[in-house]
Amino acid sequence: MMARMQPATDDIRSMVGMWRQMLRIRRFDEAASRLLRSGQMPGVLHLTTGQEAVVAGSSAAMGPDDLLIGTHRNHGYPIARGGDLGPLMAEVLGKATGVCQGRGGEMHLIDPSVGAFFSSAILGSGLPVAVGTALTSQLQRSGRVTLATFGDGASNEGAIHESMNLAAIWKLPIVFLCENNGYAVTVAASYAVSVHDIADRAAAYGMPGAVADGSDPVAVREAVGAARDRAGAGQGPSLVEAKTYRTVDHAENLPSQPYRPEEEVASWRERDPITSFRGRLLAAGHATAGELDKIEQEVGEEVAAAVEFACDSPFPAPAALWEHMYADPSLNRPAASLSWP
Amino acid sequence: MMARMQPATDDIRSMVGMWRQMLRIRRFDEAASRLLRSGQMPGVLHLTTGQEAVVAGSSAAMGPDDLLIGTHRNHGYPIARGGDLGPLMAEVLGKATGVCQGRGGEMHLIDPSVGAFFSSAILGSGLPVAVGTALTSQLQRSGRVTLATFGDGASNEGAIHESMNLAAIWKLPIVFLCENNGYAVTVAASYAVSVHDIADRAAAYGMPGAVADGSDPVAVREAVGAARDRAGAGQGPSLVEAKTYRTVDHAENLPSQPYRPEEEVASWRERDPITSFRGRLLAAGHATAGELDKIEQEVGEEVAAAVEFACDSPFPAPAALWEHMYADPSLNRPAASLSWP
Amino acid sequence: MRELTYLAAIREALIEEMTDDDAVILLGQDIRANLYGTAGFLDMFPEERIRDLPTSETACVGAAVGAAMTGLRPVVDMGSASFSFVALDQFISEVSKIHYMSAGRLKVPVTYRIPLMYNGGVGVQHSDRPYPMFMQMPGLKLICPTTASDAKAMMKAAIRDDDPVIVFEDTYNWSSRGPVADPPAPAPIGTAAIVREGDDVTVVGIGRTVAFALAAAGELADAGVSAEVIDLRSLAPIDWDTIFGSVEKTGRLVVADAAVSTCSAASEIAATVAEHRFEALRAPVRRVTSLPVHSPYTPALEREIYPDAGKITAAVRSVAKQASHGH
Amino acid sequence: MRELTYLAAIREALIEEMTDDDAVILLGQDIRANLYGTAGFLDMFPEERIRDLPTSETACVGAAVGAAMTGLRPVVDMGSASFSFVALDQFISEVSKIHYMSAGRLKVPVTYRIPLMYNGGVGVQHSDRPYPMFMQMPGLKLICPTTASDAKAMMKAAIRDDDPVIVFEDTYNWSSRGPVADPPAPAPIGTAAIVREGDDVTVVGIGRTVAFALAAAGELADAGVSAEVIDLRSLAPIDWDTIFGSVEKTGRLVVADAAVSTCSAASEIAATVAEHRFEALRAPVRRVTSLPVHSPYTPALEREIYPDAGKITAAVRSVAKQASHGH
Ligand SMILES: Cc1ncc(C[n+]2csc(CCOP(=O)(O)OP(=O)(O)O)c2C)c(N)n1
Ligand SMILES: Cc1ncc(C[n+]2csc(CCOP(=O)(O)OP(=O)(O)O)c2C)c(N)n1
Ligand SMILES: [Mg+2]
Ligand SMILES: [Mg+2]
Repeated sequence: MMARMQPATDDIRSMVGMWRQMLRIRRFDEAASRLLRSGQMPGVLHLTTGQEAVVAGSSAAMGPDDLLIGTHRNHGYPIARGGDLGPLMAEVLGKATGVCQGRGGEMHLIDPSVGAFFSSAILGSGLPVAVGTALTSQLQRSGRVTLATFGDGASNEGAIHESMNLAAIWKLPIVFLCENNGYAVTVAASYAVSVHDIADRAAAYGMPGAVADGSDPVAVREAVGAARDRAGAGQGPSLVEAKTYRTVDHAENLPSQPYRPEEEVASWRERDPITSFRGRLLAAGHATAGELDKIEQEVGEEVAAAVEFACDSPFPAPAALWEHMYADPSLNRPAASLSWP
Repeated sequence: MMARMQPATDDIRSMVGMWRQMLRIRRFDEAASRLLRSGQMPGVLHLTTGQEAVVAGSSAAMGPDDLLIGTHRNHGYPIARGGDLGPLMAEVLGKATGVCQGRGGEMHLIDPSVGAFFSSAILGSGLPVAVGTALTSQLQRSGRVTLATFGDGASNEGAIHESMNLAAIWKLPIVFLCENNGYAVTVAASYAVSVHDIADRAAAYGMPGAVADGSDPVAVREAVGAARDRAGAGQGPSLVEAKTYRTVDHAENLPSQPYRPEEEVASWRERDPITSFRGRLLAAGHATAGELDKIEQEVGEEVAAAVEFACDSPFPAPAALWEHMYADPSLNRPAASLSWP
Repeated sequence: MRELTYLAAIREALIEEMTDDDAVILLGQDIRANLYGTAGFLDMFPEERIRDLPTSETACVGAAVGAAMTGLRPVVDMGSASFSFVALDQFISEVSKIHYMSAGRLKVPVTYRIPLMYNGGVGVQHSDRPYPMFMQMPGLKLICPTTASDAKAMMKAAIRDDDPVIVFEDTYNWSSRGPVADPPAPAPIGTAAIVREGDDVTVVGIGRTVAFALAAAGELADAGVSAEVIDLRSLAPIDWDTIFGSVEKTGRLVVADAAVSTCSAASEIAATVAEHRFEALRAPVRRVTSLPVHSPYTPALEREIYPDAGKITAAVRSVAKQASHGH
Repeated sequence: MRELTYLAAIREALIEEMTDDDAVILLGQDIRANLYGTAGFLDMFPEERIRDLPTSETACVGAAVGAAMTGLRPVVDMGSASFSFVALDQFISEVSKIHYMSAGRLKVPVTYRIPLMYNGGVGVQHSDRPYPMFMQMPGLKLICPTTASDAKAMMKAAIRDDDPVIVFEDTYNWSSRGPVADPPAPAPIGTAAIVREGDDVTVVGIGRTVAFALAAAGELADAGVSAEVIDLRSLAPIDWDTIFGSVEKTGRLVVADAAVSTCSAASEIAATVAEHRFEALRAPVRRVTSLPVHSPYTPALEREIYPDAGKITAAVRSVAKQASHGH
């Protein structure tokens, strides 16, 4: 297993630490994309590109024992929480050393060891599960808070409504975070969502709702942090909506037609959150250019090592197919009496 | 088939007309309940008792060509729209002359000929269908508005959220009417619903929400009427919440344990909507006691005739089992080659 | 031995498991006032472990999964099979898949009670018997105990199981009584029970059709046909060894299943026997299932559509009277 | 004759039906920008008839029902089979039941396109083949055309049908080309097609397994085994006469089905033949289905779980080599 390449000073909650996490996500996704284009992985890739500030800011806001439950676009969370890139990249490639031994794949990058607990790729379908992890926290009085993320598209799924109501009536320790990137594949939120601010839907459940600038990790950290504190104090759930944008396509390797104005994409690309946050760190004296360049280099090396680890790892052996269907391993294979002569 | 017993002067939209409809519902339900207790019908009975003002008021607010889509508790709508009681009672008894030839039963009392178009007994499940009937109205520019009803319990189903959002983004001609009777079987809305007024959830879809006194048919008619006019004018959906109470159990013939304070039930029974609206009609001079007594008698006779019609009607013949599975009748029976020797 | 109703046996199982393990919690619509086994639990256990659910089945089915993944052992009462439909995605996409897709990093020790209510005049939308739908989801364990003793033993086993288990309760059996030892006779998930031995025809029953099969077997015995009756009891995994062993002896198979025939448990058993024990079969397999229609409300029609003792008897006769072919 | 891809054939069917009948509307997530058959429709038809859907499958499946009940003929693109799960209640409780429960007063002429995407590395939650689940719902018509010609003919028939029809599209076939006459050769819903005649073994395929069965048949022919291949094409109703006729000739049956075996279409066909044409069978029926696991993401494992030509060949050999028994 690879060595962690982060010096202890880069606490993920710090300003520079958040920037490092954003960069780790970006570089990881770029590398994954290269692997896809060179035919080294199956399927499609749902990149976080453009949305890193939401991920880094919210991950920084959550406590060390908190639980994060995500969506099909989940590369960022295990990374921003400080997870090892090697097993994450190996999962993208479907390798035996992947975080889910290649079973889950790129829509299910998780790392429970850093709190990136679970993700579901059926829209809205992960939120009920997140309500349940919060229920355990409440019953066990563990102080753990769940962060449940979902997109603007998913905000229209019935599961979201039910989950918010259930969390509200039970005052569960959970923060709902809507990553509103303006689109569900090609369908604009301005068309598909009947309110301007999804955060306003919080009122339908008697919970606070807040809008945060999703290009600013600090703003996200503050908003999610306030909601987390409220939840941790037993005051129940909140909804935070981070306005963001994916500056890449919905997924790499899916056919696509134009569906959004080029200028819109260009204007968001210009305001790239990683570049602009870098500027802010320098301007405010949080770091020198040299320090940030060094982080760039470290991250580059870390990602390169992760790619190497992933590429060098073996695929699961054919017999592994039968593993993990049941917690009781004796059931994984069908009864012997069902084999053909 | 029975003759309609309503004189034309008793327009269902008039004050006296609404009272007549409330009475028809009450007496119909009482008769059905007697039939159940005497073992003449299967299953259970979801009575409208206590909620008649919501049904009569909203039915009066809708236009003659409008479409009503209801729930498991749907006895009232086909009645309040002026439907024939005979085929409705026959349906309750599972007779061949019932509105759905005994297929649907007491949770599916409909009468499309008076606009009581359809009802679904799976909570929330009828609302998507109602959105679709409104879509047809919009595309056909027919001017027909759909009224979709649901309970406080159903308000927590995901289907409701999705339906409201869809209706809102398409500006469909539909009125959502929540009959909040305070309970879903034994579970109190004050526990299960995370907002005080379900009408407040309208804001989550950018549509108007209004609360109406569900014991007052006039208040309901006004609120639903305003929403209907808005929908008919192409301005999209609204949500009306009528606060009401069922003064009987969730369903007749279901085992039950106490779940609500006796005083609560008693206080609502005292304020019975039929009795109090009668008082109001008399006080305001809409009718004389003699006229209302006459209506009581007419309704009594109408219900008695409906019971007689229903009891005298035959059950469907065994071969009817195979009817109506498909619009194409040749498919109703399995292929001949599938019969045993 | 003392006798209990099926429901009282389940109640005992729940009380014992809740007493033994604080991680066991009970969730259900109307569960606090529930007459079907959980009334009065509030006096025995802390409120927070007995939770009434709002009518939000998707959120509730999923919440139980999340709770199970993090250390609780929830038991969820779904009320009636037809109410589980609005939450099917949670069963398919989450309950059945999480263990596999996380390569075993996440475990889901959750139990769902799904009562099967039918032939009770509750109509088209409330009378489904959808266990074959759940049989199509790999990763689940599915049981349908028939006796009070099995109900207790299997409910306890379900709660202790580290995999998700769904308990289908044929409500016809709820009020039936039977002996329940303490502890109850073991009935491991994955095993069927031979409830009557016989030589001529194997009859496999599920839920209430077991009683019908036993009634049929009694009648057939008078006519000189010896039927062996198997209570399937576990729908996933299925106890193929018991079924195959019986068919090897009798050479004939009838499966009674209250689901609609197409892609039913009966179809699965018939197909599997025809595939793996073809040589043993001396007559066509027969499925006694519901007719391929929805459940009509009217009792005049509804009672006709389900399997009953008469239909099972006729099916057994139709194969028993066939000359033995041998292969 | 001109050749079209399967997708182009569906596109033609949609254009023709939309042109013929203003009541036909198209609904789907991303349908306006959809590359899978509907791109450019906005230039041909009024905007209000081509509607992008929000990701609210329950509302959208149901809205199509309501629209169909009141005079429209909606065609809904579900995107992928796995996305239909969140809306299953609408299919079970509304789509399949409304006609029956209203005693035919309400008709539901709606068409759903459900693409089957699997073996494409999209993982556990996105790769299901759930048509057997829909086969359990009485009241639906279900088709799975395999050729471009059938895709056009059956899509048109589906849209014109007064009952609800679900079109399962095995996306493996989307880019396959074939001759499409104008009008296309008839392929009525409820009929199967014998796509290769043979004498020794009947092989029934569904979706892409038809191509695998044909490949297997070619290979088997070289080895002296003559396989008859049937494209099932209609999952409900099933064309039993064609299947029974073939089995009466060959005496042997192999069914290939990409669903997981338990309660699959393959199980239904195997069971029905073993029940109704037992005397014709001279060897065990064989199901070639997916292994009983979820679809893993990694291609190293995923490709192993589905039926393929090699597995079909092996199954045919295993029954063809059995000595003829006769009954
Ligand atoms: C229930 C369901 N419907 C459809 C899809 C297909 N799908 C995958 S991602 C996606 C877009 C989701 O949009 P959003 O929630 O805004 O998340 P984003 O992709 O923008 O991060 C869609 C429609 C799905 N996975 N699940
Ligand atoms: C999806 C679903 N869950 C549960 C039920 C069982 N059920 C029938 S009526 C009812 C209570 C509904 O409460 P509400 O919506 O307030 O309507 P009310 O009965 O008060 O008129 C319940 C839980 C159902 N029919 N459908
Ligand atoms: Mg989005
Ligand atoms: Mg209520």
